[in-house]
Amino acid sequence: MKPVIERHETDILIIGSGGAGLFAALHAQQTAPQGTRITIAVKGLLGKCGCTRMVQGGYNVALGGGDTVERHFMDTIRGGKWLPDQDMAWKLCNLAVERVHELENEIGCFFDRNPDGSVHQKAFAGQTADRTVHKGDLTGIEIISRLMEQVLARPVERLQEHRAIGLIPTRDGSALAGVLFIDMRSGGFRLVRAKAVLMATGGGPTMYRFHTPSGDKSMDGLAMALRVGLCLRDMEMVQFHPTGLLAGDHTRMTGTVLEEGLRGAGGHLLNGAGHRFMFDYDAKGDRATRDVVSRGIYAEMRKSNVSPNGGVFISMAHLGPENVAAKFPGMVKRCADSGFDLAAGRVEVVPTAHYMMGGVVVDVDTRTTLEGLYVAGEDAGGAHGSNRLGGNGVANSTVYGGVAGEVMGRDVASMTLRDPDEAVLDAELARALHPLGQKPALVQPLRTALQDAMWEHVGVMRDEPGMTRGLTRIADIRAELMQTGIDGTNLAFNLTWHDWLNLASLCDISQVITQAGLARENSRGAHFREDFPDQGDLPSSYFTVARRGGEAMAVDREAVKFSIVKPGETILAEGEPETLVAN
Amino acid sequence: MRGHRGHPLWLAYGLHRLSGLALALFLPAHFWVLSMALSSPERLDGFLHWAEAPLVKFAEFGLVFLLAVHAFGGLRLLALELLPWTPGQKTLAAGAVAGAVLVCGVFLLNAV
Amino acid sequence: MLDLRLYLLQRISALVMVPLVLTHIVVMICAIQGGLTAGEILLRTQGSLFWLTFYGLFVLAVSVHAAIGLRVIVHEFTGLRGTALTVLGWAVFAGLLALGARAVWAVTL
Amino acid sequence: MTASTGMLEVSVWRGSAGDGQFQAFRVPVQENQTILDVVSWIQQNADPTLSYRFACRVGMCGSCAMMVNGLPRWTCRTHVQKVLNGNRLTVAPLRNLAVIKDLATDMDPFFDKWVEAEGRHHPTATRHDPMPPITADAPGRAEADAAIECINCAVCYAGCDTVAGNPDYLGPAALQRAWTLINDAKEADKGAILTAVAQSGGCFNCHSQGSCTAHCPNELDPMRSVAGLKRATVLAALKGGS
Ligand SMILES: Cc1cc2nc3c(=O)[nH]c(=O)nc-3n(C[C@H](O)[C@H](O)[C@H](O)COP(=O)(O)OP(=O)(O)OC[C@H]3O[C@@H](n4cnc5c(N)ncnc54)[C@H](O)[C@@H]3O)c2cc1C
Ligand code: HEM
Ligand code: SF4
Ligand code: F3S
Ligand code: FES
Repeated sequence: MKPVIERHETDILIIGSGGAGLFAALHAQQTAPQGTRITIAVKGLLGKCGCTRMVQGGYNVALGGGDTVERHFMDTIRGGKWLPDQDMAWKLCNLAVERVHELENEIGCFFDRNPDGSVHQKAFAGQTADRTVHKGDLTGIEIISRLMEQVLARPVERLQEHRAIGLIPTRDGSALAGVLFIDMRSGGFRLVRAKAVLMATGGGPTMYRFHTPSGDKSMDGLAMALRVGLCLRDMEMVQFHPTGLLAGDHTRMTGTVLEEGLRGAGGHLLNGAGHRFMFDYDAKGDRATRDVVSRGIYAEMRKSNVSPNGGVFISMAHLGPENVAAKFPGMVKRCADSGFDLAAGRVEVVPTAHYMMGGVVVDVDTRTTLEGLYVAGEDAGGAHGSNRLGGNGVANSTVYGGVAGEVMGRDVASMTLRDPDEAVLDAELARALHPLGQKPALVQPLRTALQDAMWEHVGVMRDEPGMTRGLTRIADIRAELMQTGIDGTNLAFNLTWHDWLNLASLCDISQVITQAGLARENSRGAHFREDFPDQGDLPSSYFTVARRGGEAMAVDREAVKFSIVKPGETILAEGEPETLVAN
Repeated sequence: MRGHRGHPLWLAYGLHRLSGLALALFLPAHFWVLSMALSSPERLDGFLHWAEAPLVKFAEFGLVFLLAVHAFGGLRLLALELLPWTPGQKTLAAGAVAGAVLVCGVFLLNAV
Repeated sequence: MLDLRLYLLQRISALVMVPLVLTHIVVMICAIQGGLTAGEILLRTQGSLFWLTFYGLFVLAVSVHAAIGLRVIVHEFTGLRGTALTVLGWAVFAGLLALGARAVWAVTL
Repeated sequence: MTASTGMLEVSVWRGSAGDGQFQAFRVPVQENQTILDVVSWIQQNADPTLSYRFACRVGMCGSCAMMVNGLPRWTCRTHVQKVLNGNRLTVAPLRNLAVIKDLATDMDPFFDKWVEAEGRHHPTATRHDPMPPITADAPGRAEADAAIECINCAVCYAGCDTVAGNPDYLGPAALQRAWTLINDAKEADKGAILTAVAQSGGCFNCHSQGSCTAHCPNELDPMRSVAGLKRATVLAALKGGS
């Protein structure tokens, strides 16, 4: 029996309430014609899920004092190892200036100040200027709480705990008609038709044994985009943060970030034998960049020079426990809550999957090839290339979320509601209902199996045999998932059903990551091939593009367009110093 | 589910509310007794003589106790609300209790 | 269910009562020395303009104060609201005021 | 090192709005285990139909609060050892909010009140103006900063008996946000905020029970903020001559 689908209509539909989704709602309201209906649908509670809230370090923006948009742009391109889409990167750096002013002046954020009252900025690794604006080490809470209350106070329709499960195109496939949701609270289905839809579900590589993003993120957006025929770029580029908390595999705390500042402040990484191993891998030792340190730790783990839980230690005690407690109160308290003494003892850490550089191919106005569908934030690929600089993530989601809102607000005037392809609708429905027809079994062991496979074969270091094995394991896990049922007696707030759906999305995207990893035969940024350790020829740099045709998936290479600056060149004025950061 | 109430400030609040309520309920009785002075002074005297009885004495003590507890608790609240706030709330609470106990003590000493 | 007006009235009446209550307690402590008689009370209070003002003010303040206090408690415990709550508040106030006025009348005239 | 040294006896509230009961589970003890881990273990291994809510799992999103052994707490940052009563645990949905199912509550009223308290910035400047120079010792700044770590978890809201008795009461978190704005040099419409918090569900209902301050997992002090609002509204009214 076919379940009832409630039908709902709006003008602008936004999926996700992170930095991208919330900014889109505000800007759409500012540019759309009077009376335009705006709806936000989100998998959790509005503003309380997603990763923007978890931002610690801060927001990159060139605010003068020697720093320029040009310098921010050059750091972004160099950090991305010449793979970023340069027009997107430029727009990111340029608009970040206005966006941070909007956050402070219109949205009501308050960023930390210098003694003279000007905004305080610091430098993350890979930056040549003190550029990162922040609110202590809880920047995301300040940004999202303020955005959330602005959106709550406006006439924006809220569909909370609504999980998008399928993008439904028109019959000819040229445009998007609507989005199919599960109303998680009731377990019912809802089709929301809209003239313009923003997808801002925020990627989130949670298919790794260790990962930082919030529990609601499971690559649903990218999986839906793939199914509707859109291209995904740079999918092999998964950023690992070197210091995730390691507290055992039974606690959700494992994988959560221990701040980068700990190493910056002089923290030591020690292997199982208590040896400071990072100098064996890089002259900068513990202060090397994220990718280098992640690989150093991973190498120690392979040699089994490990801590009791199989990682390494971070030790701060030599800096004076009181100093550490005063400088990193949040981190010290968080560790203490889970039973660790960061200030005076050692805490076990491990590289942890943090950010998805890859995403849907979009233009600088967030448009996709499907009319009516826009993508912004971590779901969109291109701005970061092979590596995202710390602080560019939240800048990206707020900048492009705002852009999407404005563009949709303008486009929507000339758009009408479209009729969905009922066949696709039925197929998506059947997909979601599939587990209800199978014999119930535990889902979690399969999720663990996928996380192990990805960690072991498509993780910090990769090679062809490994990734090939990875593909087989992913396929096996997917096959087993299709045999795994869930108890569907009560679909209301049925988390296990959603665990199943999460895992389905993660399997799809894990396959894409692995195939893209095989397609890139060199090592750039976050992607390190042991069988192709060098970076390859810069002028002929390419990015990968994955697309699904029927059941098969193809990954192609496309040449990077150096539309603003060519490898080896710079747009900084002559005589500009290499770096403005005092060391 | 008493759990979330087990801290000094809530207890101070609870005491304040209970004492206020008890006072408010006693007040009509108190007024009624006093107004006997008008209609029948002898009966009032009769009442006041009962004040010698231990039970009534206990009740009387209770009333002064309530009044003292409530008044000092109220002062504590007024200080907290009207003066620029200092974090020494628990000290204030303790001070209020001490003041109330002092007054009651004096009353009790006098009454027996 | 307290708005600014009721809140202020309750606080002001409380402040007014502070000296009154303290004086009252002190007087009672002294008065009960050696037992209490109607005659003693009346001797002190009857015909005294001071005690008339003192207790008159006390009764007025306590009626306002307790009426608002009870109104809050009733609302929080029973959920009573709207006109019913307002009526209850006024009734308590009027009742206390009437009883109190009679008592003051009795002891001071 | 995931040595389990026994079993926890966990009582979990099951049911939907209005009716429900506690159900007993046995959960293996693990090192470094949080209450959220216990609840997740039950859902992942013992009873797949258990409903609860979480997102960040590190104390930043405020989605995971529940009543644990009778106290409102964030569950992702509450270590089991810290709250264990013998080997017993009782986990129930957050108080003062309607239950959707099992441990998940409807938080909408909490946020509606945030809006009702005018808990949002009313701008004085635009994105085209410079960021105002404000020093850390500027008047009110410390007070305005104090509430910034609020993750709107509603733990304070669940602890407050005034909220329980008076459904109109805006509650500690929303009022605390209003107090932050009153102290913010950038805030344009302090009058509207003061009016909003002086209405019949506003700050005057607070009886300084202090449970909000006692239970806030971020060690914030909403009670102090509400007291500040009482003063500010009274002062404004006296000045306004009403
Ligand atoms: C721990 C941590 C620390 C970080 N620190 C920094 C930092 O210091 N600086 C920096 O620049 N970046 C940082 N980042 C990265 C940054 O947070 C992200 O890049 C950025 O916030 C992404 O914003 P977004 O709006 O695209 O996605 P998100 O903020 O993740 O929001 C995604 C939204 O989509 C919703 N959603 C997901 N799936 C569905 C679905 N199927 N249906 C409906 N809704 C759905 C989610 O619930 C959520 O509301 C950090 C990330 C993490 C995890
Ligand atoms: C010096 C004398 C007094 C002071 C300073 C005082 C102070 C206060 C204050 C500040 C409150 C508000 C409490 C809150 O909102 O939580 C209050 C409440 C109350 N008072 Fe008094 N009061 C005094 C005397 C009295 C008397 C004599 C009575 C007897 C009728 C009384 C009855 C009440 C009642 C019933 C409440 C409501 C309790 C509550 O809401 O918890 N008070 N008092
Ligand atoms: S004040 Fe504290 S308890 Fe209340 S919502 Fe904010 S963080 Fe949670
Ligand atoms: S617990 Fe409630 S009564 Fe006031 S002090 Fe806190 S808001
Ligand atoms: S899950 Fe986010 S605060 Fe607990």
